[in-house]
Amino acid sequence: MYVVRPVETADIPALESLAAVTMPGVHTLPRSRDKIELAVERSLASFAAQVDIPSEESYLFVLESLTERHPAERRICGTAAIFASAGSNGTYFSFRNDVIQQVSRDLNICHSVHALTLCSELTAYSQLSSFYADPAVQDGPEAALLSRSRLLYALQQPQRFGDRFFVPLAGVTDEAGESPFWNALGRKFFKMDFLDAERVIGGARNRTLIVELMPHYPVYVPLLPGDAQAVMGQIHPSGELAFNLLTAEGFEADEYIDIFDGGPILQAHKHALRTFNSSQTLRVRTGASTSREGQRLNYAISNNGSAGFRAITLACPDLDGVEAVALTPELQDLLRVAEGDSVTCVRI
Amino acid sequence: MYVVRPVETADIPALESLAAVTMPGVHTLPRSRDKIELAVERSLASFAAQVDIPSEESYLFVLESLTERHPAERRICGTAAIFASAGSNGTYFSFRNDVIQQVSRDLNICHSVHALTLCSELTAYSQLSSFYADPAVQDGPEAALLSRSRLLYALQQPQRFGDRFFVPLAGVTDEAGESPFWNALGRKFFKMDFLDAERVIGGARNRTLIVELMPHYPVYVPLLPGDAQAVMGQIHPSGELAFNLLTAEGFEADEYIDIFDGGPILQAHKHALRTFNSSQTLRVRTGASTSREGQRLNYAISNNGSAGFRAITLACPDLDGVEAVALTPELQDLLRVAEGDSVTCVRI
Amino acid sequence: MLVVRAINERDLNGLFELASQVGTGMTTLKPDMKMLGDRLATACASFAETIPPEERDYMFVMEDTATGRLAGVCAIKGAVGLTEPFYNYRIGTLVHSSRELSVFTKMETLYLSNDLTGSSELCSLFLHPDYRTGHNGKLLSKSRFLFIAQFPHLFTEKIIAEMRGYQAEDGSSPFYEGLGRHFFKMDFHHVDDLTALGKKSFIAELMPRQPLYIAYLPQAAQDVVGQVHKSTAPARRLLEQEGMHYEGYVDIFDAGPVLQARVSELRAIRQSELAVIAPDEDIVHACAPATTEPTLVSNTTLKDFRMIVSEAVNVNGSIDLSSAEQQLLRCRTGDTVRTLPLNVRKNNA
Amino acid sequence: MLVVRAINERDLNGLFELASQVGTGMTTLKPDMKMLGDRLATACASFAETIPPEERDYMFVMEDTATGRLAGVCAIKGAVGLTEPFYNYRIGTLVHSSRELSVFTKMETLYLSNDLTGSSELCSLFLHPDYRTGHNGKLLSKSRFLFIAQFPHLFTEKIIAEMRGYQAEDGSSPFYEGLGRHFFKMDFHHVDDLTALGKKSFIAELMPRQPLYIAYLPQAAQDVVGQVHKSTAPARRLLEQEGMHYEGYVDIFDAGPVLQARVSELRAIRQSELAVIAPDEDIVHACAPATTEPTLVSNTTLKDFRMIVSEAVNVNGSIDLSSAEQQLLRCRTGDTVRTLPLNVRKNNA
Repeated sequence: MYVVRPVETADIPALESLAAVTMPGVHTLPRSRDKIELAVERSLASFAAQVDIPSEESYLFVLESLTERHPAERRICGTAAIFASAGSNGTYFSFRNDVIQQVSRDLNICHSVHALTLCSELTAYSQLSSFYADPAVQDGPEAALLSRSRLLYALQQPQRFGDRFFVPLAGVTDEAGESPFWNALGRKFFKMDFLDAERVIGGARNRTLIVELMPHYPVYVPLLPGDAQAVMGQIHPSGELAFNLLTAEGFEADEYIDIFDGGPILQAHKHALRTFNSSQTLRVRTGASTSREGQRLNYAISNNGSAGFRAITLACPDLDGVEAVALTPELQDLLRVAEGDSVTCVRI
Repeated sequence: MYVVRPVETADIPALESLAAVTMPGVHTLPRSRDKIELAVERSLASFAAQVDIPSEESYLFVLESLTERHPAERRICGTAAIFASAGSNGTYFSFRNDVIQQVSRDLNICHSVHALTLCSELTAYSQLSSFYADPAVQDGPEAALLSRSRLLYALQQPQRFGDRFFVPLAGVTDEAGESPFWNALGRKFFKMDFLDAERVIGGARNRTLIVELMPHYPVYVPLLPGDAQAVMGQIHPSGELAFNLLTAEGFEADEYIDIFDGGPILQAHKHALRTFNSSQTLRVRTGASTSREGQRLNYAISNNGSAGFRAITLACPDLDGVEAVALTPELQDLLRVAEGDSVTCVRI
Repeated sequence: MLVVRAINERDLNGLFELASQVGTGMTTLKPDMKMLGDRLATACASFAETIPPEERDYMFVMEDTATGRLAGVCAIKGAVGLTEPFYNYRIGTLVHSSRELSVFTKMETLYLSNDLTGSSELCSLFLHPDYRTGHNGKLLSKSRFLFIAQFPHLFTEKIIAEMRGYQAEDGSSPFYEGLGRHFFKMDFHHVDDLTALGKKSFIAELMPRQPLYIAYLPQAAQDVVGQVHKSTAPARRLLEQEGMHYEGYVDIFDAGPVLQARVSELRAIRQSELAVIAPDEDIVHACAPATTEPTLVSNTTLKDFRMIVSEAVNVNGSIDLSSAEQQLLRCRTGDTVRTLPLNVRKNNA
Repeated sequence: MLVVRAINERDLNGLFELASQVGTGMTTLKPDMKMLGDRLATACASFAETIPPEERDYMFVMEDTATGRLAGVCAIKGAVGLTEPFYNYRIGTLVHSSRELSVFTKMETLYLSNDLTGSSELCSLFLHPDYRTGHNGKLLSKSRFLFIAQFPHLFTEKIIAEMRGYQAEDGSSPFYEGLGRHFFKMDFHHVDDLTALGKKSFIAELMPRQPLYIAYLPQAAQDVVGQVHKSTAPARRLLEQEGMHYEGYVDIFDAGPVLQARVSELRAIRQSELAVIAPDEDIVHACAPATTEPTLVSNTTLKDFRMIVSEAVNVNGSIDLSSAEQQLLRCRTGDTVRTLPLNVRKNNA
């Protein structure tokens, strides 16, 4: 059994060991004890805050595995975060992938040219980040639950988030940490290696020095070397799971890419996300939904209460058209709900 | 009783009289007999065409009022159209409303500036147009039905349309046909009056001369005169009904405006539209849905068949969670469906 | 003897013969009787002043008076870009600097521009290979400056000359391969042919509108920005000696440089002088320098403007031209001529 | 008597007194002992050639030798924009033309540029009101050109001077009101003060990056593009006489023009000449013109460069300077000096 819940102080050691196994060069989790502590504190404060307008809040969720026989045996096997408002304290910069129509009536020529424009449009979007799932759960519904739980929380707490969401995914780098996209573009302005640039900028995309150094005019894609073009919008292999989960959720790639490594930035209006447009609010009834016969579907179920966000997966018959969902007392406990409470359900 | 259906040749005289009453200066319907005939022919051919990739098809729907007692007494009291692919044969030009973050660390200044960029992003979107509803039906659910029927058709025939839709609405002009937005911008490049420019360009937004004459660099909004800024994204009073219906549907304004008069261009991915994300497919059962007690809701109901698209409004109890919708034999006739057939229902 | 003179109606056949020798690479002088006839008519109307200054196209031919054969041609257009847009890339500088990172990056940038719209243009210079000796090339090229010095009011403040850009051995243009090809998707020579047909402005519809950092281009393209075709280098030097400079404008296809000058700063404007034709009296002779420099001498008549190179010298406003020279210039003793040392005087600084 | 000379360590107090007279509108000369001291140190290092040419800042003072009082100051910076970006608007032309509609629209466009990066700059010219008579203004302004003519290798190919832009009676800048204010949201004078503090480049972070059509601006702003402040008109004329031109670069705040020139085309480079100081012998006197023009005369020493206006004339490479003049220049008979007619010779064309 698995549950997704807000991170707690007690999770810090577990997060530290998780951080140790994540791939080098890919910015998913904070690495050092100090930074992990900071992230946890910030998350605790964010969940506790009264929020009217989304600002610098950052919410960190963990996926916890529970052994039914030994409830004390718990293990953190994934993380996922969401920032309330990207680029707060400034601007979130990205490249917009523009298409320019080139038309010549006389020559009867009409083709389109792609151009990358430095833009700040993603500023104040809510930003999903720090997704990591243990290899053991990557193929199961738990990974999807983990990714989606952030949106389930946003569905319940709309005042804490923007109407639009995005997720930058790490772009392609080679074994030496070189990024072909960076070498073709950022390096010309920054005059330094990709990893050095990421280090000096701390992975941020909201710094004044980006305005100072990055090109102000669109970059015509056909002028980029082939290897740089080839990695535009391509994900680092480590991001494949996240990419698949997010596109299934309704996120769209192609419109924006990262200004440093050219990795894809997935984005969507909340109305286009399945969590927002296909979830149901159902009443809880006590029962063993898993005992029935017939086809079973995977659902993500979250509580709606203020008693601490919890989300679980549930395999059960189609909930379409029903008014209540059957949950065992154990699951009700996990979700901190009781018979008659409402929960949010969405198919995985 | 009202039904929305594809236009037929027999409707041409009725369309001509409708065109005579629509407001001057607002491009909703073709005016002359010739152009009306052309539009009807094009629509007939479009509905009849086998379409794999959306192209130059244009579908025209009419709202017909039927008198229950005298079924022969029929009257066309509205029109609505949808083009399969905007700017086909070229590019659909619009101004994108960009927001540029201006940041100075030293002066501790951070504000945003709007800029209008000539763009071709709406090219190949499907374009809603030619919406007109008789004053008699403007306040009823029929106007909503008329507007939405295009999307219901698109829902059933996705191969005929793009994944994204937009609707340009006429911008603000004064009694003399002067457009403050045009006077501040287009006039400087075209050196002619707004109405003259619309006349020479035939209302199109896909002509080479737009590339030749319109500005290639973003127009910083603060530099426009106050009256031009004031009408940016503002609708001509005649477009208010359409605007309200479309925003209720899920269309969003603000991102694009018209390059000539600065009127709003509403757009959305189909996933964000209620017709796409909130409609239900239900079976028809024979019954008088209107006889029941309790709260009644307005629905738009369309057939799903190939026997000719038809859509009607229905006031009935909440259809959420039900599997069938009760329709009288008369309504079944109107929709060209029989008991057991499926229909598409969406709340108005 | 050779004289450079205003073209006239009787020169069409000679012009055609000359144009037939030009070969590729010169888009304004093709052996096309219709095109040449139209151009000749415009040129004649220009010298006759029957069309407005900005529409004029002053063509000059170099005639071998011994044979009547045309040995060369050159022209000055009153103004470019007033009927269809005249495009260039302008090279600008953008500095990207961050004190925080101590990074200071100076980048060259290409701006698509019509800045040179309305300038007067030197163009269509061609000297028949048989005559490429002695002062002939200089006489032909520099004759235009003497014309401008005599009639500065006919020209705009700015004068330009487009120079053919660098090409590789195989005739390809590294600049075009690095930039234009991505937007035109056709061969450089095809583009060049379209340009010859006067379609340059329409091709420009396809050029990227936004400023481009030169650093985005392949090194081979970067290297040739502002570089002339090998065969054009001598022509460039001649123009530069007369006060024209490369100021960062280049051709949008091959990045060949545009040379430009303020008319008021041309050597011909600063150094040419008027002189009266006078017999060589002792006093004049005595004050003349011991070694003489060849001098460009022209008459002062717009309609039948004529220039020669002479060994005679302008001494205190008098010049002793031989009767043969006077005949070439259609002048006689007592007439006023304009003189300019053919070669550039070195500054004494 | 007045001499313009390289500044030296003992001039700090005099410089401060002078700076106290300047008032607003001159951002590079404020009565701030620290700033002036730093600048003086740089200037002394410049004349001593102990810092690289691009970091140099050659300051000259005009000294009244009767009293030892400093009457004026001016300077040449070796290169601008190499430590922080140097911004201007460049005015370009874009043509929008449709044959189909027979519309041909020529639009002027402002491009934010750093094109002048690396140019040498004439700046900080100030003459005390008590001394604004006779040739003093000319001597002070033109002295810099004589310095450049003597040491051209110290300067880049391009030399510029920023001119204060037009202001309305109330001190407001119509250009700023029409453009900058929308992006800075503060008063022109506040912006000006920030500029004085060297923050110009950071303010430029807020300027719109994309090219702007001038036609978008209010008419009052359009009208003053490239126009100087009323009080700056005489300074502009002096520089233009020396061969500097407005080439379409203006200040990003007030649209004041930048004058520029190729060093090689400055009048001082073309017309200044060396001369040996020699007593006035008969033969020299005989060949001298009847009416004399005032002449700028300088010594040829970098470290203690000195200039005066003299009535003496350079005749065939000799000049007869009085012993007082020789003393002002720290020269003696037999030394070489550089001369330039103070006023511009009219062209004889």
